[in-house]
Amino acid sequence: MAPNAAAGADTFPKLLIRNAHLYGARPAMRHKDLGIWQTWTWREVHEVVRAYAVGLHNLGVKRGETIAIVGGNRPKLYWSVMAAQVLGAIPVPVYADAVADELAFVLAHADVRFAAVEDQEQVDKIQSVMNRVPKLEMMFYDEKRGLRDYDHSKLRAMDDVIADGRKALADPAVAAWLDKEIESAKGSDPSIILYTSGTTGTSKGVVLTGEGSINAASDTVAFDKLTETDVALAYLPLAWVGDHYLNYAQGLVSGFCTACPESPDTAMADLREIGPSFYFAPPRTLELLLTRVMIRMEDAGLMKRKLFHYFIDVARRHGEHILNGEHVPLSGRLLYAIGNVLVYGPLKNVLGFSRVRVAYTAGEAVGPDLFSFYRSIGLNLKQLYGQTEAFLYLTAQPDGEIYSDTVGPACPNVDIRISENGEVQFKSPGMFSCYFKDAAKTAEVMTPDGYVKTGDAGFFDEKTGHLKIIDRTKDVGKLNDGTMFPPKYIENKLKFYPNIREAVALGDKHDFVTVMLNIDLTAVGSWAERNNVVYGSYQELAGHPLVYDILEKHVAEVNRSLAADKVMAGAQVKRFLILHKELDPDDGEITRTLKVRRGFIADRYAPLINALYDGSNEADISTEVTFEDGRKGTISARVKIRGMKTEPIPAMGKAA
Amino acid sequence: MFYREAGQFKTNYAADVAVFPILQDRIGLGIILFIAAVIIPWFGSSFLIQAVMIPFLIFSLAAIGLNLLTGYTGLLSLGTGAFMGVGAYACYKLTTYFPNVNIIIWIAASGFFSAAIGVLFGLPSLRIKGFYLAVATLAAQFFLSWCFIRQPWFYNYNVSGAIEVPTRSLFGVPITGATATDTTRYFVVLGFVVVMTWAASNLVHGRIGRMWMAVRDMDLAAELTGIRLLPTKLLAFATSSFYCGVAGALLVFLWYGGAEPAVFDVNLSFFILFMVIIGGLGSLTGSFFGAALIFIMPIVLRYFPPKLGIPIHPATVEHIQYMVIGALIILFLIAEPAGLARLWQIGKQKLRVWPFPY
Amino acid sequence: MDLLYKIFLDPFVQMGTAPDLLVQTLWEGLVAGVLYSLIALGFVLIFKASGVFNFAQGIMVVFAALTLVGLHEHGVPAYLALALTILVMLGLAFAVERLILRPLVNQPDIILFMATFGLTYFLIGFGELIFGGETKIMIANQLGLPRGAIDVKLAGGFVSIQKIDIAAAVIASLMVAGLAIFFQRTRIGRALRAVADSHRAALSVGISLEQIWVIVWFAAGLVALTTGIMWGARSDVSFALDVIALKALPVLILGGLTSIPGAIVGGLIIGIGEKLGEFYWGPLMGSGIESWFAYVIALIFLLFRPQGLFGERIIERI
Amino acid sequence: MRAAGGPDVSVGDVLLSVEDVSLSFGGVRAVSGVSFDIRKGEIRAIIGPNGAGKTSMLNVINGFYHPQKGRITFKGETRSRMRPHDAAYGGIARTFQNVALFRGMTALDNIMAGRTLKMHANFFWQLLRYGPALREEVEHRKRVEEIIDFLKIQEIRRVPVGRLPYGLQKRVELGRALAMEPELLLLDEPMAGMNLEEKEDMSRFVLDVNDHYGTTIALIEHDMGVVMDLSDRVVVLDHGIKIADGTPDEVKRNQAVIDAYLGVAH
Repeated sequence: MAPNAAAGADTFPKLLIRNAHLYGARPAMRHKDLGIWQTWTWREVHEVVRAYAVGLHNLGVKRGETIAIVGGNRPKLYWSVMAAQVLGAIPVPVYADAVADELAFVLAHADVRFAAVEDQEQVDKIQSVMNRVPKLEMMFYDEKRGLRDYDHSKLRAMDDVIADGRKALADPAVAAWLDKEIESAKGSDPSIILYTSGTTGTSKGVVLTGEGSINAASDTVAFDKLTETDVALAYLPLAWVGDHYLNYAQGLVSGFCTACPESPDTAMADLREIGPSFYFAPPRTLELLLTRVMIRMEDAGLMKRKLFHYFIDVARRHGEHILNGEHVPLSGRLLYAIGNVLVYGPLKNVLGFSRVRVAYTAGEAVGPDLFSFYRSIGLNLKQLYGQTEAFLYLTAQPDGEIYSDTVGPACPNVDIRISENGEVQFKSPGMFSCYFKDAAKTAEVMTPDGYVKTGDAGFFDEKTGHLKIIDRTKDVGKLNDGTMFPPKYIENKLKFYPNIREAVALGDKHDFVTVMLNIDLTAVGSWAERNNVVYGSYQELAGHPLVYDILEKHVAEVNRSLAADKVMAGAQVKRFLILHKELDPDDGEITRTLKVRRGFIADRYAPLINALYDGSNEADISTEVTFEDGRKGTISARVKIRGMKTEPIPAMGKAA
Repeated sequence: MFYREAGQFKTNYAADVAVFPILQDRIGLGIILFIAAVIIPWFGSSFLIQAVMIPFLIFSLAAIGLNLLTGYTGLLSLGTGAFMGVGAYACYKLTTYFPNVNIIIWIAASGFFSAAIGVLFGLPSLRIKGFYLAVATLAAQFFLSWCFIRQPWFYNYNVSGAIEVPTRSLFGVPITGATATDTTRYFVVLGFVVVMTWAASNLVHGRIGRMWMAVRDMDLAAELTGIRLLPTKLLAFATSSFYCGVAGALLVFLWYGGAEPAVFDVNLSFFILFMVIIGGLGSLTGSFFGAALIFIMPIVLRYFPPKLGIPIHPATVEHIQYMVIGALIILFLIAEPAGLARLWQIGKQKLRVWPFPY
Repeated sequence: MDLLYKIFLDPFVQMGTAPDLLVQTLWEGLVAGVLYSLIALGFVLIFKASGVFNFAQGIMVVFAALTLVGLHEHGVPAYLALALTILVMLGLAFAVERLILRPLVNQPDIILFMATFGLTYFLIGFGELIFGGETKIMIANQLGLPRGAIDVKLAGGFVSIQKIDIAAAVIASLMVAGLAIFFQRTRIGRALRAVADSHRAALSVGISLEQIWVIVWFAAGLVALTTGIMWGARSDVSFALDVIALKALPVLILGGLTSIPGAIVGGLIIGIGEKLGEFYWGPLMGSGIESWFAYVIALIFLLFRPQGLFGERIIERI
Repeated sequence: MRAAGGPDVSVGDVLLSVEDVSLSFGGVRAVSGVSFDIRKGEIRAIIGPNGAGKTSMLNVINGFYHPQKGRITFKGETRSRMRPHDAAYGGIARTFQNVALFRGMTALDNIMAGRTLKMHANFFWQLLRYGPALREEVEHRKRVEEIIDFLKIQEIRRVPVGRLPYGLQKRVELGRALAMEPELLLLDEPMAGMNLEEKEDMSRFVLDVNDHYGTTIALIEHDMGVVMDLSDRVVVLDHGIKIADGTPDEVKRNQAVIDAYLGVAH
């Protein structure tokens, strides 16, 4: 199937037609709605999308212009993407939880005349910034609720658009015209514009072509042997490259079924119901899940807890070897088999992983323990590495070659090189054509010989030939004594502790390393409950001396592990503090994909950072916060700082 | 632990409203039916079939009947024994008058007589509730018991005052009377119980079940949502009595083989009620659990101490049995007022979320 | 026609022609009614104070009587046995409070009702296990209760009145009077009445709910013991007597669950009605109608006045 | 006042009229000589201090109490005595001040129970749970799911209502009433005991019901702010007597109302 997967189809609409022929009666899309999994076959999707496209055309959507897609993972929004592409228009997905400001920026920057939105909430949001998006002419909404009394001169229900299109399509001339529209589209035309979350500064619109996307997706579909019988749950933001690549592009290429959860809140339960065979989760989600597993197990009876930990330990020893098909003693295999019946099988079942054949994680470095935990219980979790500009993937780990500290070798047809300053650069089938309306920035990331700069520092591991990513090139700093300081590396080690939700390591151009920590309210809160520690708020709990004691232990352990590595030994943490508030994307402290925005944090928490280095034991801070409803307020606190003992640096040559 | 529900999803309401939506439950049910229909008749001893399984199934059926009324509709009845008696005597009279019609038909038909009587005594339920209604059903119990004892027409004017079950066959195989084998009778009883349990489960999972439960939980609100109280309650009485009536007929025709009128006295009513309470009000599964516990526990008490070499007088056993049943009831009400069914559900839930505690 | 005559005329003709038989029947009904009343009284006491419909009241009667006779059989002197039995009933009240009521507090009424079913079965098993299941004779003589009968001449016939019955009526009346005084005049009695109105009110008086439960169950136990002695003296002591417990239920329905006068009047109505029915109409139907006649009276009554003779009218609020 | 939009209610036909109704319980007057009407499509509030006879009025409208005097005309039909289930069949649904859900049932079953009067498959099909019975079950389940979606209670679908927090119970109860597809929906203090956020949610739902399903709503509410925001017209009762009737603005300015209600209550 895979080799000719995309044969002859260089745009997604052409793939849709192919799927309607090839897999006509197979499910293309499911959506948990009204209590059951509503299902559409490829044939049905094809029919709806055609009708939708004609409806859009009649409302004035033209080839080459942009149309915003705002909302969660819902079939009609995916169909909006498809319908736009059928007409040769360029969909621009926007994060559903984007605040009005971000939304206005993207809509205005992308020059959208039309927007397909999920519901009243999004309509309201867009209407509130209407004056900043003068070109916007009309919105199409999926969810009718509450919109009946709105002025409908600029609003249409998607259902109505589709119904109109369906009526028009009855005319064979229209159908023929549509066929020609699809046929005449070129693979090199822009297929979609994905706005990057923008780790630094404002977001940029990454333009991807149909042909590039399809070629890229075909390669990975073949790589993981995905077929039309696979199932994936689309629960990641529609506007993120990951969703577009993993679910949309791979789905169309392989013909697998994409399932949409009922709502973001029910994604976990829906995951369990649908039981996907292909699964992707950012390390963040995996971490959260593991934390939750451990917390729930804390509440189990003694026997069950012992059983659980015993077999998790068995899995830790043998699980990965068994998964990798390596030699394992018979006793180990037997114990693992028992564990599989008693613990791993049920655990995967309640998490919804029972049927997962291929699982990926990417986005940021994954803690080794976290990674091997999932692998040890038999989940075929692999890492991939990439970015929006590459249509997500550059490297991926093949089955059987899994190392937690590498991201795998370059994918088929991907060309990767390491520049002299250690930066990873690539050429790939899926690479973007340009940043939308931003030739300067495009030029900035392209090398003269046509490679794209990733901005990540990395190197190929000599032993395995896999790529290893250290950190963002610009983030890797140096302590004043010249020791290398990769903040992410340290942060990730800290964040593996369930009690630590977020960590920000500091040290570049300083004498030593310090960290600012966020506790995990669920994990520490549950600890507090068990130990009768009373607290009224996050802030109070974060400042509790006993909580500091716990985190001090974690930091000390991290120091020990850093000390074991000769390169990193100098970067042990000397002082730390626990932040009085959670880092929040609404406050701009982390991105929507939950990456730390260092520069911003450095400004915002300057008083704390100063205190970390001037030797004081506490510092006052007051920060502005944005509440969920958009109001702003200030919280202030006095934050305590703790010093750490560091491990002696091992003699050279002893390590490794 | 054994539940692997990941990937079991419903794409239409017909599948979602199924009585057993979980695959593992369907498998489990299949295994139980296989044991009941194949393993037990094949390998079970005569004692197991005759003295344990047949009465257990019959009492389960009666408990289901009472549960429909008391557990689902919230109408406390102490007249179960009498309604069972109506079934038994109706069947007896029918098979006397029409000996050529197959006994299976008469056993089923006897339920209708019982249902009619049930409706009659259910009439007061429109005006009276709770304890008062319980007493009204006691009236049925005493009146009907009296009929069975004092009205010779019921027992065909036999001198003994008891009824004798005649031999009747199906396809040439005797299924009632002295010549019917244990296994044959077991199959007949099993057939009745399986079909009627299935039907009851259909009922309680649909509109009628919801109407009953609505009346049970909040009768005023039920009325205001358009549920007519009297027909709903009478339907519960009729259905419940039908089940009890069939159970009564089975009891006499396929277990005892004959009956003194005293069989259907108020103690039988209490006996069935205990099964329902201990099993769990408002649960069909619970009815089986309750019947198992209340019926099988005395058997264990009677047969095990002697086997272990503990000499124990039969009368003493009976006294202890009373004490144990009494204590069990109190214990259950304190520990788990919702009965064994609730424990079963908790256990099942634990298995579903295993290894998590919740 | 003949049947109608037999039902609607003949019995009344008989009553008129043989007034001595009528009076005899009425007297027997009255005595039975007094005993029914006593059992119903036990019910009402407990129901008023704790909302528990005590199905075990009837069995407490038998249990008390059996304990008394059983102790005597084991050589305990009569009055000492009586005292010990009272202690046993006190113990029972404590046990019930500790083991049943307290763990089941705040449960729905029906659950508590069921629990008393459990208590019933337990007491039957326990009583028989200790004292044996065989029928026993009440130690009426040893307790100084009168024996024999007084014959009264009436309208050309006799009315035979057992002395023990007179004693029963007198003792029952005294008991009711005593209880009335207890409720009206004593602090505990007033607290009990407060409990019937509102549990919180009672707590504010300074008596714990637990104490009150023990008191009412003990009071009900004493009533049961009295009933047991009287009833036992008229027939035998055995658990077959539990049927009289069931007889008390229609009495309650007639009288209302919360009314002491209701229990008394209801008991008398049922007792007399039942005897009249049995004597005059019973033979028409093959006799033995005593077993259900009371229920039918109660049931018919219920249809017209669901809250009973003295019960408060229930107005449903939503 | 309610936001503009939708049909002008002042010209709607009269759906229900109450004429000169009096009701007393054993000498206690609950309502005396009250007349007012409810028009199609409007949100009609009945307000008044405690003991003003508001709930009694609702109970009269849906047939739970029978007035000693006066008459009620619903959809042009005047009736003298009506049982509550007749009201249900006629198209009147209601919720209760103290949630009157079927506590032993799940949220889903509670709402399904609201569909009872629209389901007709006979007993024998029900026994088999096949054919019309199953078809009907599926068809009505779909309608119920729409209501569940509308009220955003998907996550608690299978939870026994006894375990739900109060606010959600109120929502389920509203769902059960909606399942009856009533023409007239009576809400007895729909926001009683709720916090501000829940009140706002509930107000939204009430407006949405009126808007989306076109249901006429009569509601009793204590919170004056809510009443003024929600309703098209308000009738004010005090001690069983009507003291004012009109738009929220008119009522607000009415001296008798200020004296009887606003002055006393706050």
